Amino acid sequence: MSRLNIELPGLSMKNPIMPASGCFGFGQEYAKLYDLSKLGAIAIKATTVETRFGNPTPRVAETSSGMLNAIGLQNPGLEKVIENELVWLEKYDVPIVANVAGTKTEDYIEVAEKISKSKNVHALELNISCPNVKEGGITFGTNPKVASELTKLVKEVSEVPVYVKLSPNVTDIVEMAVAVEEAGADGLSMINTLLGMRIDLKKRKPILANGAGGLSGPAIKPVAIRMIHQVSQAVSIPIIGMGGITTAEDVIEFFLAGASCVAVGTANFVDPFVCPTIIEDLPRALDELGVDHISELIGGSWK
Amino acid sequence: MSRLNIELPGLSMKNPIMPASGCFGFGQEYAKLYDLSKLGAIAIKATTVETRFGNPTPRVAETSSGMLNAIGLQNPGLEKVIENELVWLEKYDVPIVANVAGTKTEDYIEVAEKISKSKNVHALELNISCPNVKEGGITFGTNPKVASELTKLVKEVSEVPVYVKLSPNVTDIVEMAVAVEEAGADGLSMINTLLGMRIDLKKRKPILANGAGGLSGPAIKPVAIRMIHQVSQAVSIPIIGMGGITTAEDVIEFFLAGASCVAVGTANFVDPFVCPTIIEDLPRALDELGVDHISELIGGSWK
Amino acid sequence: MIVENMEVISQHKIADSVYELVLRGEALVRLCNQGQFLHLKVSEGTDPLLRRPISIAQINKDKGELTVIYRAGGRGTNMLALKQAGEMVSVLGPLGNGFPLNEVEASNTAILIGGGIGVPPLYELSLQLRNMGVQVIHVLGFSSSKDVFYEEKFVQLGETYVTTIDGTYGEKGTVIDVITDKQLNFDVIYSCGPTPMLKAIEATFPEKKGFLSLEERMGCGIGACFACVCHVQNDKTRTEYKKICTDGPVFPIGEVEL
Amino acid sequence: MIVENMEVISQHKIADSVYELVLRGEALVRLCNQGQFLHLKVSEGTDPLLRRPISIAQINKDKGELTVIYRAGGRGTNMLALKQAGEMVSVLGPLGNGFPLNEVEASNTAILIGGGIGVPPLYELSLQLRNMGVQVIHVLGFSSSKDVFYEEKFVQLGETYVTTIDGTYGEKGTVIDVITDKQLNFDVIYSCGPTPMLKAIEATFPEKKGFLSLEERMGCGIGACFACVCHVQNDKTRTEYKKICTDGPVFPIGEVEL
Ligand SMILES: Cc1cc2nc3c(=O)[nH]c(=O)nc-3n(C[C@H](O)[C@H](O)[C@H](O)COP(=O)(O)OP(=O)(O)OC[C@H]3O[C@@H](n4cnc5c(N)ncnc54)[C@H](O)[C@@H]3O)c2cc1C
Ligand SMILES: Cc1cc2nc3c(=O)[nH]c(=O)nc-3n(C[C@H](O)[C@H](O)[C@H](O)COP(=O)(O)OP(=O)(O)OC[C@H]3O[C@@H](n4cnc5c(N)ncnc54)[C@H](O)[C@@H]3O)c2cc1C
Ligand SMILES: Cc1cc2nc3c(=O)[nH]c(=O)nc-3n(C[C@H](O)[C@H](O)[C@H](O)COP(=O)(O)O)c2cc1C
Ligand SMILES: Cc1cc2nc3c(=O)[nH]c(=O)nc-3n(C[C@H](O)[C@H](O)[C@H](O)COP(=O)(O)O)c2cc1C
Ligand code: FES
Ligand code: FES
Repeated sequence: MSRLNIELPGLSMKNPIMPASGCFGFGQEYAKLYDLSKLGAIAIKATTVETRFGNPTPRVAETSSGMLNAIGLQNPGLEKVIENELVWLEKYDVPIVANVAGTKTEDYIEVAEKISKSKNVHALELNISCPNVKEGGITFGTNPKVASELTKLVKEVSEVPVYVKLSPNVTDIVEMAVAVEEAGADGLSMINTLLGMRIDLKKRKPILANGAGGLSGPAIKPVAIRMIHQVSQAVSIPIIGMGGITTAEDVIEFFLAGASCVAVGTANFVDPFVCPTIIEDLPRALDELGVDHISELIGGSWK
Repeated sequence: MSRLNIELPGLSMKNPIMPASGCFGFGQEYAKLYDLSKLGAIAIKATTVETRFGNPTPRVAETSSGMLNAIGLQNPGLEKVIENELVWLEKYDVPIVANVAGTKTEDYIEVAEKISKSKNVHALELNISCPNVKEGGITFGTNPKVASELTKLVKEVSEVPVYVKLSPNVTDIVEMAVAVEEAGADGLSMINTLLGMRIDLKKRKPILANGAGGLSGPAIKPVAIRMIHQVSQAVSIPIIGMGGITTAEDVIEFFLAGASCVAVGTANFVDPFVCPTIIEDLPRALDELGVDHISELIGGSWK
Repeated sequence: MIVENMEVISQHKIADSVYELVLRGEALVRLCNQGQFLHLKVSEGTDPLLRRPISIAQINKDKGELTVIYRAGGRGTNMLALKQAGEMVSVLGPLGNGFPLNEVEASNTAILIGGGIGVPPLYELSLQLRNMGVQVIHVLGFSSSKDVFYEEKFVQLGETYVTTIDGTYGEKGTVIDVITDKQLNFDVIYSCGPTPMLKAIEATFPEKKGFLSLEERMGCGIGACFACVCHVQNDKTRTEYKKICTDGPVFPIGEVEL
Repeated sequence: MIVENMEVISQHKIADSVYELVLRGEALVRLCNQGQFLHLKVSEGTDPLLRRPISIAQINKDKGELTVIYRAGGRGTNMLALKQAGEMVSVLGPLGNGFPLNEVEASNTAILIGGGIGVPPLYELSLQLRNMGVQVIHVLGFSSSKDVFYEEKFVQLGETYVTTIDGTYGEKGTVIDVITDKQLNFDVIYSCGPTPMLKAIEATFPEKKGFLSLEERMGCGIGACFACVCHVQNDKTRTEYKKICTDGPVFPIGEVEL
């Protein structure tokens, strides 16, 4: 009897662990290392209508217990993602969460409509919070009205449930969450990266060619926990929690804060086997806390 | 000939290093370890009108490369700070930056007016951003209009220049900075702590008795650098930079981002000698970059 | 109080998850007293960031060595447990005020009550009291047989009772059970252990002179950050406080709220 | 590609800030080829967070040992330099595609051009080429005499020229200067070093067959994060790319934009 399975809108997960969008490509690299069917789900890399090369390099910089990235949504474009990547992923018994990105509202709608028709795409993750796209991506994520309208439009065209991925770079995360819930979001995904920068002392300019970038990794975990703790008490839709998860204990901390499943991002770069390792380790962590099923922990810090 | 001295409104500093408010008490403990006159300035602990015990314990929790605190503005109150702490500090040749806190506008005004009359207080740091006070402290720091009004009122009563300490927990830090600059602030101080939380897995509740707390230390440095980089290009008043500074190299990174001097907080807990150590180490770091005077570096990443 | 890089001389596991670590340095050892604590940095980098407060278990001024005993459980102490002889550890200390010796006379009997990982600081205290000619009784409480350590060492210094909650070793029950069951007589109490134990001691022996060593999560360890404050007993204003790191960790019974 | 905890067998400083580190393990060594790299975790905790990409300098499959040579400069490599024999290092590897051996024949002459800390991967390459009977010429460029390492080792394998920019050792000037001055003849180029050097090689010998090993800041090292991409030469669309970690780090001259 499983102690780890989780049922969420669109997502029937063997266990609550999925790799986070942008940290797992489309799975091909990790498939060489382990069986992707072990995962609870896979959040694939952000997909845009057109092929994108993304930002110039350097695109990553290290920070204390974290990293900055400014990949800039590099991806092969909607058509190739559907025809190559998603079809290739069909051989695994794992639901796919398609991360939808764009610069204009119409982009989001086009990607959402088409990608949600793919057989193995069980949910969309609406990326309104990517800090690395200049033309407007960021305003979707910081303005509740704009976010709410986009959510509504995407919900109209999507054939699968829609999770909205929130940006932590806001004064009032609860306001954002409530706005997209009211607009019909089936779930939330949080948090995306914090906006940060590092400067090269010798060159006297930012290390990232793009200037600023998104801060991820263990450094941001306390911000993620705080936001999920706040938001989960204010909404009734489930939350995919993320931000710095590295261990089974981290997963439990996110559940207690109010997450119903989690995504693991940066940790995949440090240890490419981290997702299966956490999945295998979770029963031990549950035993230590005397918990039968992980779902008992959801919101446990405030319930 | 000094390579480190910095002249700012109210502050004539031998070097650009001051301990950050709340991380150095009123100096008594560190005075046992080294001569406080070595410091560029000292930002003393937040002072409120009345004596405060602060929050229940636990008040600190560790995070990856950072820490959370919810001290809750414990301090002996305005009168005792002026009569005991500030008088005691007079024996050192070092300008004091008085950190002013409160819950209501009148509190701020009373503290600002009286404390700014103390002989060795050369500047105020208006703490509108402390995340650990419930009654309203936080709204001062997240609403540009409210912050701007408070700044105006405090400027009217203060006998010394006023630096406004900004909260990073906002969508648009530039908007806040510009608002207080327009209201007459002589300088900015940034960043205060990010709002975060950690949860005790066994007890199933936040580690901090207060629930959430302020995240400080190296983990937040990239956020501080990014915000100072943005704000310094938008305002013409100087910035006291802080957030995770531990080494002379960190100081230089803050200068390149746009700070004109810096404050060192959490690092004092890890190494109580960190301020004099950084001061002694700065000339070596300047040599390695071929820089004569540290002021040449201000804003160097965008100038 | 100074910061010194001290060398690991030895590290041994002496009970379940409990390690005895011997450190050698130049200057710091000479400043240390019974009941004071050290603030240890367990790694080079910024993770874990904060130092870990650990009591001094034994001071050897001649050799320039300090012994500490700690339970490896969290991130920091687990990393400390990996240190091998020859590696260096940054130590800030000595911190706080230790157990006072001037409150007891050669003719007195002192009872040293330790609970679990609160036992270590009592060892150097016992050595000092014995040096002064004070009679010492040790009551050491543990959860279970696997947790017991240093019994023989304490036996060499005086009467020693070991208790375990589950009865798998020594007497079954709490330290208080043993003291009342055996009707132990003493003039002064010294104790270190979990707060419930300290509260029970205070409640059971309200008239006795005694000193309790407290714990709290710490930032600086030197009195600057106000992380470790506690209320003072019978303070109507609720604004008085003591800092455990500098006013303590040892307080007279009845002084602060437990 | 696997993750293995490898034991530090030895660590020596062999030039200014340059260290030679020998690691031993079970399985990883057997998978390695010349020109591939490893992703090393230099500490237990989350700081520094990311692994460090370091080329394989020598592979000893019999002993199960790998040698890497690196310059300690930043946080991570400085911490790596503190590792002593007996300590463990987590290694992810082998990564990338190494220098191809099937592009050269026994009768050929290969020139191996290394710049600074780009020299190490050429050592295993040279060993392999020699095994195949290929004639090898080494041109090793450094900044100054204090930076020179492994000259004798290369001398044992073939004709070796050392150059320093400041002329304090060997020939004065760049590697290109030496190659043109001495009118060296060769069939194929293998090179690793700073980008300006690689560009100069590409510009100076446009008609030669050759292979260049590139560097870029990396996240995952396994092709998943898209941190390390570069443009492809003559790509009008500007959307084609190669990942240095998996498509490289070695590319044929002319394939990618430097
Ligand atoms: C004055 C004093 C003396 C002590 N002496 C000893 C001793 O001799 N032997 C021993 O085993 N333990 C002792 N402790 C407790 C010891 O400090 C903690 O067990 C240790 O800090 C936990 O660190 P960690 O890395 O295992 O846990 P983590 O969970 O990684 O710790 C996270 C943070 O919480 C703090 N923390 C967690 N638990 C405690 C605690 N119980 N008390 C204080 N801070 C805590 C840590 O210091 C760190 O800042 C003492 C504590 C104090 C205050
Ligand atoms: C495929 C490959 C092979 C390499 N082989 C070697 C080798 O054999 N010997 C050697 O000395 N160096 C080699 N390097 C360079 C080496 O990776 C960097 O010098 C090292 O990562 C710097 O780390 P640090 O801790 O000193 O610096 P930090 O400043 O602490 O590094 C911060 C971050 O930036 C990255 N970074 C900094 N400089 C570089 C760089 N030049 N290249 C890539 N990433 C960098 C680090 O990996 C880290 O993520 C190689 C790089 C690559 C990509
Ligand atoms: C290199 C990198 C690329 C990312 N790309 C995306 C992306 O394409 N879409 C998205 O919604 N989030 C993206 N993210 C954010 C992550 O999905 C995740 O929200 C964030 O990194 C926090 O989790 P972590 O700390 O576990 O990495 C990316 C993060 C990183 C580090
Ligand atoms: C324990 C603690 C107490 C603090 N108290 C105050 C305070 O009283 N007033 C204030 O303006 N900032 C306070 N701060 C914030 C610091 O001054 C500083 O802005 C922040 O910690 C970031 O710097 P750091 O990362 O170097 O610590 C406090 C920080 C800490 C860690
Ligand atoms: S730990 Fe900072 S005051 Fe006690
Ligand atoms: S380093 Fe991640 S794709 Fe190359």
